[in-house]
Amino acid sequence: MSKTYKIALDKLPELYAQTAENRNLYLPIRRGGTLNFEAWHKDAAVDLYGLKTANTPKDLFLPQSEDLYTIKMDGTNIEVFAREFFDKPFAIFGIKACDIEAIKVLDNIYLSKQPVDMFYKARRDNAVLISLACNEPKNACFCHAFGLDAGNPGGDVTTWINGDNLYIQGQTDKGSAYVEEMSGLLEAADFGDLSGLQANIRETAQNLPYAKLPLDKGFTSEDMMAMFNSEQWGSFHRACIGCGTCTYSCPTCSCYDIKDHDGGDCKGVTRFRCWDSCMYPDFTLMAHGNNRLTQKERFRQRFMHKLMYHPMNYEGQFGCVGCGRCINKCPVSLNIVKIIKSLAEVKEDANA
Amino acid sequence: MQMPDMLIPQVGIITDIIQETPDVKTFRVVDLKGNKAFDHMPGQCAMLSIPGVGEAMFSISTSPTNTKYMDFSIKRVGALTNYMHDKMNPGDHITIRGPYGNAFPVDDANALKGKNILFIGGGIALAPLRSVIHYVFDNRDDYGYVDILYGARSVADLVYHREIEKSWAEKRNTNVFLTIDRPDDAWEGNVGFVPDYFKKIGFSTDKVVVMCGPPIMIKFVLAVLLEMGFKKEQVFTTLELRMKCGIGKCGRCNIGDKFVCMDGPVFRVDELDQIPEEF
Amino acid sequence: MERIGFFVCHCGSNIKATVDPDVVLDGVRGIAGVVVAEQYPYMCAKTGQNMIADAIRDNQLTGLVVAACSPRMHEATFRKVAEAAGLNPYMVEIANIREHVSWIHKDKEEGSQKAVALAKAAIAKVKLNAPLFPEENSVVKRALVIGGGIAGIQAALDIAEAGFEVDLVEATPSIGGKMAQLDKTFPTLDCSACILTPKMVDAASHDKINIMTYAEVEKVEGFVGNFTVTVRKKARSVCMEKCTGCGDCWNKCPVKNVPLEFDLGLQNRKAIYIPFAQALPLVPVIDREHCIMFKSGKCGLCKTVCQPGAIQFDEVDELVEQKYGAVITATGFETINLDKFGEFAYNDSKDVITSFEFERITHGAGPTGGELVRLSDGRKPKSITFIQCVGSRDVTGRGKPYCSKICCMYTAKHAVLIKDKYPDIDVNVFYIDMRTPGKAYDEFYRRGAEEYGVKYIKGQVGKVVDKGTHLELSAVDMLDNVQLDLKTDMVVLATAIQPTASAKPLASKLSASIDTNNFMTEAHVKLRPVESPTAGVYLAGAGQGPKDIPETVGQAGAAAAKVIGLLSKKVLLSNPCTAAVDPKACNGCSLCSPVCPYGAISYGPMEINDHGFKTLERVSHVNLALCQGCGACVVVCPSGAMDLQGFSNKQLLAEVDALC
Amino acid sequence: MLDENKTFEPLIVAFCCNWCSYAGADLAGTSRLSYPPNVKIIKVPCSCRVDPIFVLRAFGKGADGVIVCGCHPGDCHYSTGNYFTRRRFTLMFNLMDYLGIERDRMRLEWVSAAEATKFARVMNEFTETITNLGPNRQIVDLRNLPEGYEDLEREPHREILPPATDKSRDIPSVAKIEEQMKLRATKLLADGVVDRVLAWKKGDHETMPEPAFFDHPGQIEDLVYNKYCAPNLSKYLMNAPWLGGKLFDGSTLVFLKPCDSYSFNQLIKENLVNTDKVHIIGIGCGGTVQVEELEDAGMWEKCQVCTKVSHPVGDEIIDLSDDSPRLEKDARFELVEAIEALEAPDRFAYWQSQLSKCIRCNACRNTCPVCNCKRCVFSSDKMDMASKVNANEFEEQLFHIVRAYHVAGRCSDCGECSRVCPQDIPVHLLNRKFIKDINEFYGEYQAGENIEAPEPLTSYDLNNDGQIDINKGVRT
Repeated sequence: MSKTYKIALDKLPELYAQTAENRNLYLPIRRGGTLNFEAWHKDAAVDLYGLKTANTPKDLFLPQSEDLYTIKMDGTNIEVFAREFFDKPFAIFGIKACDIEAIKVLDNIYLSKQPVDMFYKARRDNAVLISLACNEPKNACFCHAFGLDAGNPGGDVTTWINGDNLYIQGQTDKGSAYVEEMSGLLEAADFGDLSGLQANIRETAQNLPYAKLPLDKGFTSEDMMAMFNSEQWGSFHRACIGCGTCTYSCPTCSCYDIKDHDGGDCKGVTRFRCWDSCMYPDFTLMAHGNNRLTQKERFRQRFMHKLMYHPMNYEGQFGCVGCGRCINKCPVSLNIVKIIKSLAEVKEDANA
Repeated sequence: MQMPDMLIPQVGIITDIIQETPDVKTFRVVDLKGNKAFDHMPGQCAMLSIPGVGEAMFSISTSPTNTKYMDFSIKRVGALTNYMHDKMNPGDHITIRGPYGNAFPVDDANALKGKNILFIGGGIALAPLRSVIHYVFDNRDDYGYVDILYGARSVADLVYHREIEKSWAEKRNTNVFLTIDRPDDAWEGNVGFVPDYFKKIGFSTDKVVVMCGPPIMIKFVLAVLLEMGFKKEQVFTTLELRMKCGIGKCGRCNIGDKFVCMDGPVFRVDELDQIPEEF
Repeated sequence: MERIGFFVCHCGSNIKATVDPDVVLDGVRGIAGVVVAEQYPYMCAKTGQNMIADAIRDNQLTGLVVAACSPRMHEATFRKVAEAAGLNPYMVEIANIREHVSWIHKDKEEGSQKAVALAKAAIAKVKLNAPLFPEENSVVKRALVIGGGIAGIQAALDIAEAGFEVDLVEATPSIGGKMAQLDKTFPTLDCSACILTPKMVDAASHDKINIMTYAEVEKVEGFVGNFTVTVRKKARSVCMEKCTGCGDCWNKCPVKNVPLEFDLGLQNRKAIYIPFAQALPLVPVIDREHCIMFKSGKCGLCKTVCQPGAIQFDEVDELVEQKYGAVITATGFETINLDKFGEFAYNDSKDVITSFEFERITHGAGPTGGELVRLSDGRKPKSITFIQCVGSRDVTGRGKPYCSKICCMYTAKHAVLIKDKYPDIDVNVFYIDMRTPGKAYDEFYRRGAEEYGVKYIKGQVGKVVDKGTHLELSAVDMLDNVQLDLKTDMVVLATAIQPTASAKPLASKLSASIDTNNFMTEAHVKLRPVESPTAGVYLAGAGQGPKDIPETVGQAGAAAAKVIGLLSKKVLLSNPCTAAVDPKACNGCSLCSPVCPYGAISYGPMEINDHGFKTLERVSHVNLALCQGCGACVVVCPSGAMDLQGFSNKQLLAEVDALC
Repeated sequence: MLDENKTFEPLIVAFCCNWCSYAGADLAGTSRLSYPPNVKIIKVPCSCRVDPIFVLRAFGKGADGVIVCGCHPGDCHYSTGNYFTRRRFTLMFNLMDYLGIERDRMRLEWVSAAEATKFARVMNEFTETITNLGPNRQIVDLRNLPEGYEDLEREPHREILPPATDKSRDIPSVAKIEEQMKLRATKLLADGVVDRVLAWKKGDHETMPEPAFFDHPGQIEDLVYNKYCAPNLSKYLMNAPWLGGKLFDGSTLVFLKPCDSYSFNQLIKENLVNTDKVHIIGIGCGGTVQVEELEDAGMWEKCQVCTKVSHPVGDEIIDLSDDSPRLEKDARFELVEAIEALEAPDRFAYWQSQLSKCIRCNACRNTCPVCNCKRCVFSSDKMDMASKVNANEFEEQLFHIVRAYHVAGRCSDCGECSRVCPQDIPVHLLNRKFIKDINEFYGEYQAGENIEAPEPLTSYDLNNDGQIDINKGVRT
């Protein structure tokens, strides 16, 4: 257990300024009526008390669109100019427990199997994740169901708001190096002060409506076919309008598309990758057909991937971290919790 | 298999273009220095692209033993393929990256090596099989009898027709069976669908089957195979799905827990039963 | 890759003076797909054209760009050159570097840069051109003329003379139109009937002309070369074949008090009647509103006296459907309603009449048998005053803004006729401007003023009051600028004219455009005055605008010539730059049809196979013969399903990209 | 383009119609009149062929000024083409001005084939105006925040926060209506009059009812209707291949709130719903409530200003007998007027701060009843805009402007687009700006109210349209 420090809440702007000296700093900023992770600047409206940002740290590791390489065309000759992978180092401040876990999910997808995604790797190596325990989880949160401890979010550095102080503790070497760098502003503190706060957070997290979900036994691969063929999907998907809000608001959704943008003779063609959603009708559209023809298949793919396929590929790690953003944002109130519950029933019937 | 760098392609040159059938052309690709862009195994694919038009996955129809170039037989279907058919001429550049996906287990003793092989192809799907067939011909002694059963809509739609009759049919211990769907007076051979012709010939079950074709053909042929006593473990096929990254990240070819671009496109038929019916 | 040929023209020194061709060529050579880039002093000359043709053949060019003068000048020329050399004529684009560059910019450096930009835009567009082929449609060798006045009769005669079948549709029971109501015609004072009836007889007896009177156009479908028109022949209740026109029936008919429309209500007619003596066809019509047999069923005298037994009370309307290659509208004119012009007391006094009513009064077959008498007390008037521009050139909004063109001449005619027949009657004419242009018109008017003593007063009449025995006018003489109070016996108003009421509904049936005054709009006011913008519809007579008889006959002949030109074609080539819909993307939402000026868009079910998913969809369809390629539908189509060949979304976007 | 060394040379794109203004430009050439070479002319068959997307693209690709020329109204070679251009660009220029983009950069001029002098004069004037205005960067930055967005100090736009959700409003109970809905639904299903019922059913949480189809009477007890039933049901009955082709056989009973019924009527007008396969029951509405973290967060702004109490379409009506709380008409455009009242730079700052939050998730497009194209231009290659989500590429900046334009005159102001936005961007204020202008210039028009009524952007009124000054966007 590395050392714990604290800093008065009203001195936080100095902490931000010092952090932002030699790296970019992103933290929850309320602008235009919405809370988003955005680049810090001296008169930005930082808000650490907002429970959830509308966007997620995923934006900073997997930008909404990103040029892979540019191609110059001269007549029929082609020249490819790759982009170097290095990006400016940056820190993300105020990541909650669910988003930290989401970054672990993305790490699995992009880094754990060969070939490693170089763009993603460059950003992860350059990032310092400063988590913040959420002081008051709300109804739509169910990180507890996935065994996450909202009171001790993890990441490179963990911080807690306790009274009028911010407690800070490095977890990894990168985190300790950052705490060291900031030590000028910090004063020593006793980790014990937080026990009351942590207990309180855990207590609230456990009593949320969706805190207890039948996930403990997990979904094993034998259930896959039974769940896939369950006729529940027929009724689940009927309200879905295929808009992709759930996938773009989700911290773990990582599918992307690769497209070309023709910038004309002077700029040449830039091939870029951009977010894509399995809920879009053209996600698996091929010239001669589409293996997911109706919204039912697409809807099923999203939830089966998060609750079944991802865990099968990555030792039981669920593709969902219980942040509740899709519950809050779905235009027609479709809900992953309802699907988890009914899939659990399918599992019982299959095994009974 | 050397893993390609992060999606960045190399530039290739189309040395020449052969019009195989009214809607299929074979594009011969080499790298800028004129030799083979990269090594690959039979059944693997590569991503070809024309900047500003699009990028798509195509199976490599030449064998690894051919070290001079790579062939891609491409049917005119979508925007990219139409552009390639209409606008590309020999000498034009194209970007290429790969190889992607697994390969037919040609060197695996309890799969294809040393076994009699029965190739079943339908229409354009003969292209990936051609890679394996050439590989088998170039290492003829490592394999037993070879039977090739190939069908297409019409005579004009038979891909590599001359090559099949001139070289394949003449190869040692090799029988070739060709069929077309509808009668055509310029055609003396068999007329009928591949599954029916297969039943008519009645192959012995001491063979490993390598099968590739449109989904409906696969369904019927598989039924006949099982009916005649073949076991699923003896049958290999490839899945054709939309692929974008080719390195198991972009989520497009994800069926069940498998990524077709990494765990496939070659699957043994019994493995297919573990994959949800979405391909 | 495309193989594009680029040619810069010097146009002698017109372009070369302020645009450097070499700079343009260098600016263009680098572009992908350009395989030929040359210049020549006169591209449009035979030598220049041969140079292009050779280049096309030698290099198998797939596209041609000529940087020269405006496409409105030589686009057609270069398209012909391309076609002759085997390249589809629509794979040609013109960069306008003369009118839009060399002639308006002095600085050669700036001019050359702009020329390069326009050249790049043209090249970007030609790369996305697709070969287009005009549609070939058959032509029905039959014409329809709507309106049986002199315009319709003349047009029908000319077309029939060329050997084509013509149907002439007239709403009233007889052809003849307004001219039949006239007594004399200016400037020659010919008797109107004498010059009209021979043409009516020719038309009625011409084997190629089929006359349908007492009939209206019900519905028009189809397009140029292939119109399908439904005509409603209203029931005459008299059999056309049996009736000999002997007149027993209308003499016997007991109903006497129905105002005769032909005489503007100044005289009455029977329930069964012919509008005027020389009516053609000479077959009466039963006016069912006033015929006792139809009102109460107790009469039938006409039937009893009719020897040939032509009367048939049970006749019903007949709908005739017929195919035509072309349609001529000749619906003529009518005078405007004068209710809003209270100052002239037209509705209060019987002695304040319109010029048309004056014409009927002086007509031999008119209500007074040709005797010029006051309608109130039958006395011979000692003084008659004409007031010009009643309702014409009106700025008060009560009348018509335009000049009705024919009033000055027919008032001059009336004045001369009065003075000739009754020299002792004083004739005053109040006018704003005397408009008597053309051959022998002004001389006629001056003869009236100088030899016959007609008093022309440049001034306006403010008020007319009917004093019972005479009328009192308060007016102002604008030349002497003096107030005038005049006594006169009769006031004649030269009333403004407007298209007949049938013009507006007919125009919408033909989807032909009309202007805000309901006159038919011409395709081009100067260069195509007898054609409507809607292909296959032609205009003749006052329906297109106020005009007198010589102009009407001239225009009728012109319209007939256009129709003959159209009908003599074996096949009709349509403009290929038309809209085209992508059925897979079309929503069937009907946003496009309201904006199509030509009614070229219809909707229908179609089987769509979208990547293996088959459905029956409601999809838009463009009738290529009707579509003129304006592009209105393309822009209101949100999904981009509708596109315009020759000016597609992608082509215009490519031009924008090339310019910016 | 700003060349560092030389003075600013504006790039101006002119769209000229082939029959009048292009001929006018030719005549200016033949008469040797001069105007600056910055003006580059693109020929189009008619001014009605100029798609606002071309104008926006020209700006995005670096043009500093765009001028559209056409024949004088009444002279159009295609007789009615320029009538549509007139209305279209009056509204478009107003929207661009509303977004804070300098109005003088865009212009519409009627130039006949004979008016060579006018053509030259207009081009000289326009080039001079643009030279004074300086280079145009604004439209490309609409959705990108500048690095520390310092220039946003001008923060007056802060007062126009997104539509305030008034927490104090009490919502009348609609339990009575729910009860009758259940009775009717059960009866119609049982009698076989309809084959299925489309309404809302209990979600996993009391605040999350979801649109649902009920196939047999037994399921009707799950039917629910309360203040959380905001989703608009009209689009589900559309034959939507992109939703996987939900083709319905037999007939469907659908319950429509007043705002939903306007959208549904618009879909009927656009032939996307088969009326004889649908049985409609209009239900009263007391206003719906925003939910955050499964808790009430105040009545939606669209319900606070809602004036829709009647149902333009409906076989039966189950209405709220007592008067549901409705504001008069004028409150509806309060927010639009608040934005219009700002200075242009502040308007731009406001929209830049709002639109830069957009994550292009397409929720606004997929929920909008009139955004019903089979393949949207943003996910097909029809208009070269199929780059999905490439935020820094030009096409994506256009998304909100083009969407507002495509639904102009068809949007029934149901407010769904802002309700579903995960980033709470008040996009409906763009559509409402169009509605405000249409009402002011072309007469009160409520989309979906009357199927026969011609739509503002596909009709014209010769006695009225001429009285609006296009380039000033006001009634003269």
